[in-house]
Amino acid sequence: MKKFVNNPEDFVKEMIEGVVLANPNLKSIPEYNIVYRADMPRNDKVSIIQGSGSGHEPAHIMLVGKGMLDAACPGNVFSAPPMEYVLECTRLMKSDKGVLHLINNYQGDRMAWDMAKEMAEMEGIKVGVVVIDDDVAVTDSTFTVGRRGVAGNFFVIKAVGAAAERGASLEELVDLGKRVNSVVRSMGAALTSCTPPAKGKPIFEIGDDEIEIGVGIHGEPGRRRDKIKPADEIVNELYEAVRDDLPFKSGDRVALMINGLGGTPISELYLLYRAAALRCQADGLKIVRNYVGNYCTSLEMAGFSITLLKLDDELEDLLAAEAEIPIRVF
Amino acid sequence: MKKFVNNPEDFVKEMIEGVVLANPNLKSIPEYNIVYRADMPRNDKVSIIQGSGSGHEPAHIMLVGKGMLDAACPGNVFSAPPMEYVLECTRLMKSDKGVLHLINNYQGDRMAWDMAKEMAEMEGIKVGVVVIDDDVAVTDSTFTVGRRGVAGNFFVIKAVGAAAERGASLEELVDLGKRVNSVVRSMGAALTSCTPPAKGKPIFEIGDDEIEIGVGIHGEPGRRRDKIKPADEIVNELYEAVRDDLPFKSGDRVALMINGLGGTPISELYLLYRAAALRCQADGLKIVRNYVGNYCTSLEMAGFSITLLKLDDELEDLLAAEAEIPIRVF
Amino acid sequence: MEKITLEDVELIVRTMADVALENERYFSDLDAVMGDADFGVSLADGFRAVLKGWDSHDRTSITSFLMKISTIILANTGGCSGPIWGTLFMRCAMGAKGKTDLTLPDIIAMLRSAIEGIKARGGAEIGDKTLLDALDPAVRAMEEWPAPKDLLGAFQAGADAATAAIEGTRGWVARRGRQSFTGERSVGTLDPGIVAVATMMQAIVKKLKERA
Amino acid sequence: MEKITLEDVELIVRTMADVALENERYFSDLDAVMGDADFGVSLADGFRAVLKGWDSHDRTSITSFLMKISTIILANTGGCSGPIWGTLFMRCAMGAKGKTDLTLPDIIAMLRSAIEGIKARGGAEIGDKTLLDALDPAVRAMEEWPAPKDLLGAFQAGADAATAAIEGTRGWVARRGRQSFTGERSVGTLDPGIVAVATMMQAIVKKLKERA
Ligand SMILES: Nc1ncnc2c1ncn2[C@@H]1O[C@H](COP(=O)(O)OP(=O)(O)O)[C@@H](O)[C@H]1O
Ligand SMILES: Nc1ncnc2c1ncn2[C@@H]1O[C@H](COP(=O)(O)OP(=O)(O)O)[C@@H](O)[C@H]1O
Ligand SMILES: [Mg+2]
Ligand SMILES: [Mg+2]
Ligand SMILES: [Mg+2]
Ligand SMILES: [Mg+2]
Repeated sequence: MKKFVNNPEDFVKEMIEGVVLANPNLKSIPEYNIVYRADMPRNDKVSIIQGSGSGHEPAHIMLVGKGMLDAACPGNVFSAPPMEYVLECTRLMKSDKGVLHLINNYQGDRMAWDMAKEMAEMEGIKVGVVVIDDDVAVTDSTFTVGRRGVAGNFFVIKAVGAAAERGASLEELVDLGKRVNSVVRSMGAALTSCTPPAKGKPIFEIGDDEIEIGVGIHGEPGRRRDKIKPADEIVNELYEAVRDDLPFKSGDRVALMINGLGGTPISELYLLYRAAALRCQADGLKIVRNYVGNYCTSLEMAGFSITLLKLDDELEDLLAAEAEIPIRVF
Repeated sequence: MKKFVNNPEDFVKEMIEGVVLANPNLKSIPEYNIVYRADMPRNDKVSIIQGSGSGHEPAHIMLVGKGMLDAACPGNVFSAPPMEYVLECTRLMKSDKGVLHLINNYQGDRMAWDMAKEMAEMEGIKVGVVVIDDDVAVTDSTFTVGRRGVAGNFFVIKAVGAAAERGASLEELVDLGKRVNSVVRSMGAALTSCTPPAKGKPIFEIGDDEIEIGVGIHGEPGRRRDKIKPADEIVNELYEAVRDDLPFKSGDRVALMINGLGGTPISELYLLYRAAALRCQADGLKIVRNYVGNYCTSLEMAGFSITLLKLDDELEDLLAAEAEIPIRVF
Repeated sequence: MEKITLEDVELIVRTMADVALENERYFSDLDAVMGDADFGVSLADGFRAVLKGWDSHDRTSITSFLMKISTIILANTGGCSGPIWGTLFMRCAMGAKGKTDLTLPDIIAMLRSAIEGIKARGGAEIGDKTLLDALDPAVRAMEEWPAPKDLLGAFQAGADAATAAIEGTRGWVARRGRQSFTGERSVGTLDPGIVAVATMMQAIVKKLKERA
Repeated sequence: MEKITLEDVELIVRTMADVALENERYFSDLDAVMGDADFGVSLADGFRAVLKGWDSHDRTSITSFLMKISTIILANTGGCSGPIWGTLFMRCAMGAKGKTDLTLPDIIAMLRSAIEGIKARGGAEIGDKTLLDALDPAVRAMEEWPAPKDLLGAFQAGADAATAAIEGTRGWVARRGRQSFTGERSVGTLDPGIVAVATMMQAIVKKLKERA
């Protein structure tokens, strides 16, 4: 297995230890995979928490910090956390102003967070919920749990994180989070699979000349398998699917994100950014902010996703606010 | 080839276009692969430039910005830039206070930059030189060009970049750069090869259960090929080689960097950080600053390097100074 | 065999745990085909925790024992499986309330309640290609079993119905859980939850027969 | 053939360019073994630029023509190859100063000066397993050639010496360029620069013989 691991079972635990060793402003409760801000909770600020499967780093444990999440409680690699992790995390971050649950829309996450919310509320904790489902690859249908939450999650966290620092109420944050989710759309593609440490083998097979269009961040198959084609053509396909879903229209102010899925070098991400930005320009979308890097990954998968977020003055202001998290350059 | 590219020959050009599209404060001269700060040169500040092979992004074009490089002029993937690129870049960044050449110690780079310096000086441009050679994997010897420059480069740029903003002279910057280089040491290891776009095939073969210890950032073989072993043991080997080379001693204040080589997910980098940080603690090295991420890569290679930098008050202050470059999170 | 006692319930849970642990890799491999390869690990994590304090679990009643199992599963099982299997044990625990032993009708009622609980928890319907499509036909077979006092016969009929569901649902489209994202591409693959339920039921019958 | 003229020099450069372009992938593959797989591309980039403005290059003298080639190589060739081949052409240009045709002693002097220039530029010595270890024996063979007026014979002897160096240096340790980082591991591999020099020299002799 081409991975830097010790005992695969300790993968999440040791990663969390690394994060806390490198960031003295964060603490952890290893038993529940919880990483949290040492200065939280505070009764004058809504606490914001999240936790889905691990393997999507920096989401979610490396997004804990001032102006972003107050705590995260991931599960095993690609597994929603057990209900109890969520409940403990909610208890730990209990605040008079309430606790906001940011949930990525997967069946397992939904159930764990629903149950934890019920229990927390029985204990008198005020809980608000925002569900994130920005992935346009999967057709929304009443038969399924609906669309997946992917890289758009970053923008929901950033916006509610900034607003919470400014003192917004739980209700306001729920509205804001839902609003961000309603104007953000993503879609990804992958050239390689990824290998969950406990599995030790790639999660799917893919030919040397193949690409998975619309791939999920857990290695779920996407819309279809295609032959590799030039980068610009891949961008065109994802970009158009994302653009047409909202739809984004000429004159819209947008944030454009090229998110790496973990194994794609930043050289390629910038090459892809070029193609996407040129498409935006041609369509009259005004790129006000841009994001090129790994935000929501699938372990070491070689792939990327495009996210577009429609902006307004309030969102622009919230995205520009200061924040401090483990992923940083200096 | 598992890469997002169009025509492989346009790889560097299109990446540069992406960087400039995403960062309006930067400009480019495509003919010479030059990326530069739109607000530079200025006669009251030394200009700092660099350019080695491409494929090591974010080094060097994504390290251009306030408090870091003023311009970069990379060559093709893994090839030192032609002498003329360096000369044009030096001319473009000409300043009364001089131009600082930060050169990574490779034969091709040394020759191109030497020739360009001779020519620039003939044109009356004041040029200073710092050569970076932090890789302890390769034994220094009078027969060879010496040690390679790898991730330690980041710290040289950061320090001289900050000092230049504060008005330091060319001579002071040369001294400072040499001083940083004299107290920084690195070594890396890789699990996979990488595929230069123009080559279309992996640059070396490596078995499913093998690791290359001491790998170079151009896919050069390292000290030896080994069987994959637990992450902590790999860290031990690299850490000890780095520590013993300076040597770093109990009581030293250090910056610790775990640098990803391009294809290693940040989850693994933090797991590796944990192991390295624990070793530092055990040895009495005080980690004052830490860096976990991709700083100097080898395309999509799965691998990492450990860098230790010995700090003093001046260096700590320079590392903490504000800087603004294309790689960023928000 | 007409009734089962707390000891039998213990044996059943222990057998489920053994199956989960023995098949950890196999169940994850099944999940890897169209899902995310974690089903085996998640289930094994839960049942490993169940086995850990095995001797010290509350055994005052069938209800308290099953409730304890439910709590442990919820605390230690990730993915969809935690809430689903936690709900399964919780509903069974509630169904056993006040009873020191369980007849076939008791057991059928408990499992029906578990099915309803799982439906409510995860929104799945019968036919969505989830473990419900093993549980439901199994319970139906037990309901239709002509000799209510022949518990083992009824269990065997149930287990066989669950086993039949493994291949019987192969051609279906998954509509819940991670596999559902693939839509039509899930046709032709096995649902790991169905395989797990069938495997456990067969093992349970075997163990109960050995004891009887 | 006793002397070569500007037209012959043009043919020589053109032949070098053809070899570089035809072997772009092969030379990079050789470099991939212990180096960084860019040698073929770098060399081809340089010579592609040489061919681009081919008809418009300054042809007032052998010196001005070769100086122009040197400048183009320096401007367009990355890696070690730019400075090294740029230096090669620059030294040859300087050696041809004032001459309208070149005798064997002229050519030998030009190449000796080129070898010195490359040594000074990159610090390599004879024996470091670089293209100098093809150039140097080639020049030596030309120096030892008994019939100075038989230029083609001398060239053939030089080309053969360079070709012999391909396998002759295989067992050496590389001490310069990217391959040197591998130390002992470079033993048993071919140096791409040596292969390129030998291939070019053989092609040059062939072309000159065809013309003669
Ligand atoms: N909503 C649901 N209701 C009932 N069973 C479900 C549901 N979703 C998934 N399952 C069952 O759980 C199994 C997958 O479990 P697991 O791998 O833990 O979940 P996840 O999809 O979160 O990775 C499926 O094979 C299916 O039988
Ligand atoms: N210092 C040197 N002097 C002479 N020739 C050299 C030197 N370094 C490398 N070479 C030659 O150049 C060839 C490699 O060129 P190239 O691949 O462009 O360089 P790099 O090592 O920078 O990738 C080697 O095969 C060798 O023959
Ligand atoms: Mg899962
Ligand atoms: Mg090179
Ligand atoms: Mg699963
Ligand atoms: Mg090379």
